[in-house]
Amino acid sequence: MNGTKTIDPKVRARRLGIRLALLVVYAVALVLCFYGGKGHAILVDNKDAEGAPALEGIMVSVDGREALELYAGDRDRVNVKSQRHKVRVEDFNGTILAERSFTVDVDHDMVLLSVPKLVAGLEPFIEKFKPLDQALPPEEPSTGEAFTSPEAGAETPSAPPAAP
Amino acid sequence: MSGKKSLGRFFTENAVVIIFLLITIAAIPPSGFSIQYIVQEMITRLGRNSFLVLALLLPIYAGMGLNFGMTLGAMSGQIGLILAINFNVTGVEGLVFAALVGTPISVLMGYVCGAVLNKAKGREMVTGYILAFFINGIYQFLVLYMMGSVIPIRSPAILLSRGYGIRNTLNLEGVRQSLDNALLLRLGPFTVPIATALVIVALCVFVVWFKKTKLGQDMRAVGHDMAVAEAAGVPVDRTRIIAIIISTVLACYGQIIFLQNMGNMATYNAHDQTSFFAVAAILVGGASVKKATIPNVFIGVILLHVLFVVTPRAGQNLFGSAMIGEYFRQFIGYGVIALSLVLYAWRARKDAARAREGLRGAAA
Amino acid sequence: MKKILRVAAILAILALVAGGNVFAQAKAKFHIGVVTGTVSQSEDDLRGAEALIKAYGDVKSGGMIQHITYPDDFMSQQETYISSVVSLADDPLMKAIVVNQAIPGTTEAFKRVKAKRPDILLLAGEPHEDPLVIQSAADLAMSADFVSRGYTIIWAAKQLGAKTFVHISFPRHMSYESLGRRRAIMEEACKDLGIKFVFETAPDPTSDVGMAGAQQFIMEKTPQWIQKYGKDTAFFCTNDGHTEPLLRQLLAYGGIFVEADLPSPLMGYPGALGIDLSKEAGNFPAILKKVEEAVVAKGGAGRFGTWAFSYGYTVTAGLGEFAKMVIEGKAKKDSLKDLYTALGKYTPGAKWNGAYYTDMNTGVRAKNQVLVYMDTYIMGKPGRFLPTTQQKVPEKYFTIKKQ
Amino acid sequence: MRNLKQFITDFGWPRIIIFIFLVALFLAAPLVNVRLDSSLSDVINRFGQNAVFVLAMVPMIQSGCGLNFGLSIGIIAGLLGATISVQLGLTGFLGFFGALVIATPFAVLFGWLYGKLLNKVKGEEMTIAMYVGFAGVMFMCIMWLVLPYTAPTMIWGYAGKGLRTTITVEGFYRRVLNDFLAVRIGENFVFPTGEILFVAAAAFLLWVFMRTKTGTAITAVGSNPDYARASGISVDRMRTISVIISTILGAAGILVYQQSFGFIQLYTAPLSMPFAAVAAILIGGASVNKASMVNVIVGAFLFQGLLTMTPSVINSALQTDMSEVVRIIVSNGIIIYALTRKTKVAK
Repeated sequence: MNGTKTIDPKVRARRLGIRLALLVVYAVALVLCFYGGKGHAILVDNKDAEGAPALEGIMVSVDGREALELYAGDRDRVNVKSQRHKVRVEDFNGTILAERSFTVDVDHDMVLLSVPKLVAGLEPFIEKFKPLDQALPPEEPSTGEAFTSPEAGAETPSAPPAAP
Repeated sequence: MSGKKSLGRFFTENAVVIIFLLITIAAIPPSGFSIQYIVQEMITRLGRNSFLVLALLLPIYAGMGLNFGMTLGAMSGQIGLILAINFNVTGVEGLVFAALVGTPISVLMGYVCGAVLNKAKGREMVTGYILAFFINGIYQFLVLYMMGSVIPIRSPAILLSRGYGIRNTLNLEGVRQSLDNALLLRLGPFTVPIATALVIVALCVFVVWFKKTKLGQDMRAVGHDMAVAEAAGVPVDRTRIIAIIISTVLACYGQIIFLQNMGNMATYNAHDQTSFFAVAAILVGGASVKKATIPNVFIGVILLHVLFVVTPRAGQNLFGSAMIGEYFRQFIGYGVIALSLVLYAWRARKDAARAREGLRGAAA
Repeated sequence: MKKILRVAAILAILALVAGGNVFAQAKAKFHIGVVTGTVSQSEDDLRGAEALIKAYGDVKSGGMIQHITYPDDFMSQQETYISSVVSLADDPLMKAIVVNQAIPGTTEAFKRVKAKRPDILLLAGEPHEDPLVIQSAADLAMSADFVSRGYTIIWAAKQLGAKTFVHISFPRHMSYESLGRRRAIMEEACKDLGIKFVFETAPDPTSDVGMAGAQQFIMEKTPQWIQKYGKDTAFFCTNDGHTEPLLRQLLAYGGIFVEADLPSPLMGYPGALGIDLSKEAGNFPAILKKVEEAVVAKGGAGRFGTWAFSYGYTVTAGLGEFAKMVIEGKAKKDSLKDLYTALGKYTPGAKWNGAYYTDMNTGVRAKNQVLVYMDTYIMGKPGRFLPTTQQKVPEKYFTIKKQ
Repeated sequence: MRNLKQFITDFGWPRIIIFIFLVALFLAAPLVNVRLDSSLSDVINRFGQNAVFVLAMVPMIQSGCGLNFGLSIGIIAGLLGATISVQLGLTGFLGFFGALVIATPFAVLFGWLYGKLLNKVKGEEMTIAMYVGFAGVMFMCIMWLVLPYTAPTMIWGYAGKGLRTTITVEGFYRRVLNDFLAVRIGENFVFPTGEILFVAAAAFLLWVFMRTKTGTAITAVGSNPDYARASGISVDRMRTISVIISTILGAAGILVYQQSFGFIQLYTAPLSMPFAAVAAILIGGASVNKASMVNVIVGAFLFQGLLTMTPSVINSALQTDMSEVVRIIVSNGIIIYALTRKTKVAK
């Protein structure tokens, strides 16, 4: 680009400013998308937890979606997007046992939500899901679900369940 | 005489479109598909492919021919998608994330491509074509050997079990059709992905606007005559590189839109046919190496894809062999590119000859 | 100019036939879509479809079968493949779709068909996608038993006197769960049976060297491998295209070949030996006999094996038959017995063995993926069956993971 | 001195680097248990197999038609010759040369049409040639299925019609050139004398031809069409002749390839073949509008050497399959390099 006229320093400063601003916008957009779009699998667990026995029959609804029907010892999976969510637990009569909002750590792809703990008011009712057998490096595409109960996740992760 | 001539001109200028229209119309009945199916398939494919084809426009304005280097952008988009899947970023955010990741890569790729093409003036198309092969090698090196070993990959679902390299086919479950389904319009028996359509319309508006800017004007000047443009103070090489960069970035977005609709990505092959289909489409739509308009894009996508949908079945029903239908489809695909390139080059030469004769006549 | 003429000629043909084509009213009550590769990719699969057309007629002429093929470079043309499978669902009479081989993209295609027409029965033969993925979409998937055969092939090689086992493949195939796992099992079985296991890489025919380059590589390397590992070496390759040059070189230079990845008397042998089978068409015992004669004439007696019936042929035809039985209510789609009945129709007298697929991580037995295999037939004077289906595969092999 | 420098920078570096790389591969081979003698034998054999293809690039480059990306057209002619020869049951040398004789008229016809076409599209030859080649291959895919061949070794055994994907030429003309006067040294090294002789003869004939009146006219057309026209040479005619010769060489090339390889490969096999030949001649130091016999020989040897040695040595050394990727990058990189070198734009 030789031969072009020398650029006015004002214009140059403005250009620099615009470029920097664009860079910031880019970074912000990237971060927003990352946090907003980050998917998490919540394993809704109704098993005996320390200090809280499993509940007999409950309906658990995350973010107001179709409720999951869980009996004692059941575990099911919900796929959600972003970090703040609401969970509501009812019994089969429709009595609300607990309603809480919670945050998932952005780094945790899969978390375990213990309903008994939640209902009993124990903290933390949510924790990072640790596969039982860490020795074996996970390799199948669905390893994540490999350790959930069979009815929960022998299938590949499906899109967030809308109305079935 | 002039009327006859202009009719002939109309035919030669639109020969490709006319031939294609005839073949397509002839092939629809024997394929046995319902019109409803074909129309729905058209809507889907317009949403899926238009963006990619639109990416070809700017380099044509800048006189660089058909940008076979758009494959580079497609690869950038795929890298973006791989990372989105890796971090499990889902939904439309996942697509935007992939696009954001893909943008700097495709800008860089576009710059490289533009710089290379500037050194190969007059041979842009072949060079772009081979360049795509070359970058494909680097892409494979990156995705098959670097990811997981040098670039950390956290999701075991996409990693080859040997510990490095990305799996051969990726399931894009998290972002699958998220743009298409963001805003669906049911129109009688058809579903129209409005969000995708809006994105495409926005791109068209951008292209129209861009042509009117100073840079767009420069591009046209460069496309018209490089020497004249240079003399007029237009930075030719720089303008050409910008045209390619924009095209590559658009191809990156286009590939992301394409793949979110497919829901499934062949990690090492998804980009192979990208430029081939896009180029075929725009040529079928009546564009030439030097001249292309937005309507060319849409006409081309519709015609080419109707044909691609109906020929295999039509061929099968006509010749009684499924294979012949399949080969016939590919023959048509390659044939039409060859044909329209030939028709264009032939016409350009005839025009040039006429101009030369006119000149000689004047001189004498 | 040539182009124009050519296109014009084709146009003329199209117009002629379109004009003269009488659209026969469909007579069959329902249709079955069959998707296979072309002859150049996988002949056996396609011949199975032709057998179905012969038995039940083409949809075009009022029959039952609608046969389409997928492109040869299917990895780069998933769009074409997926939409052509989905296009089958446009036919309101379509009640089942059989895909053999179920190449990558099949799951997506099946999902789309299901979304559009939940009533269509979806059967996948020899899926290339990971088991859990294809199981999420197919009503039934059927593969050659990559678990048991990982052991039985090695066992058979040992019976034939092999000291070394060479496994030829390339990264794309090794990234498949099924093929990668089988390799790991083979390696383990070799260790247990006292055979040396060697892994060799060959070019992928779908890469840019093409089938030609891949075959060329096998042609050149096989003699060197035989020299390196000795004549008592059993060879195995995962790609069909590699099979023909491999067999040819093995027949020339020595070496053992237990069976192909997708075994068939048609796999590799006719091409490698240049055998004319036009008179034997469809008659597998006769085909096998002729192949055997040729192999023996080449001095390969007792060292070359296959399945007596073509696997690819049987899967296409058998799954088609099974689909028909299910639609007509004569079979249940999750009955292994009914499936064997359908397969048996095309393999009279063959011994089969098979099981449902068990996911190693969860231990869940999938009710919609079946693994099958047949006895290995060793060609010679006289030929003999190795009782592979009666081998008890030690339990431990079922839990070996792909590495 | 400046000339030498100019020579190296302009023509030499890629060749020199590749040559060093190849030598390194050869040196490394014994260290990773790859036999040197059999590797060398493979390289020579492959050189012979592919050299004629590379040779086919020369006439068109010289006449200014650029690189023959449409070499598949010639290959198709050769395939027709080969299949007809097998159909007629010709064996041995008769089979090979029969195929050559049968293929020639096809090659002349195709080349003539193809040349006519390229004359209409001056300046865009390469892109168009590529697509014409692709379309031709796909068209022949249909033809292979429907042409009325009946020889049992060629047709699908099962269906009784349509040609197979690969047809063995065993018993017809397999290795007739390779084994002619072949010299065997030790167990693993075979020098395919006949094949190399054939290549040498073809190269010599082309060399002689390029020095005849027609040949020089072709070169003149390529280097300066306006001057050629002024001196009364028919540009179009010379270009057509060069295309015809290139097509004939393509046909002969596939026959040489087949006799050594042992199979006739039909359907989509010819699609990727032109690229290898293009890469080879460019590696040999040719440019888009200038090529010599030296370029052919050096290029074919270097490219095939690379192709043969990288997989075996690198795979053995690194225990990976990276060689495929290396090969893709190197061969396409060379083509790019050649395409971007400053040359007078051929018009």
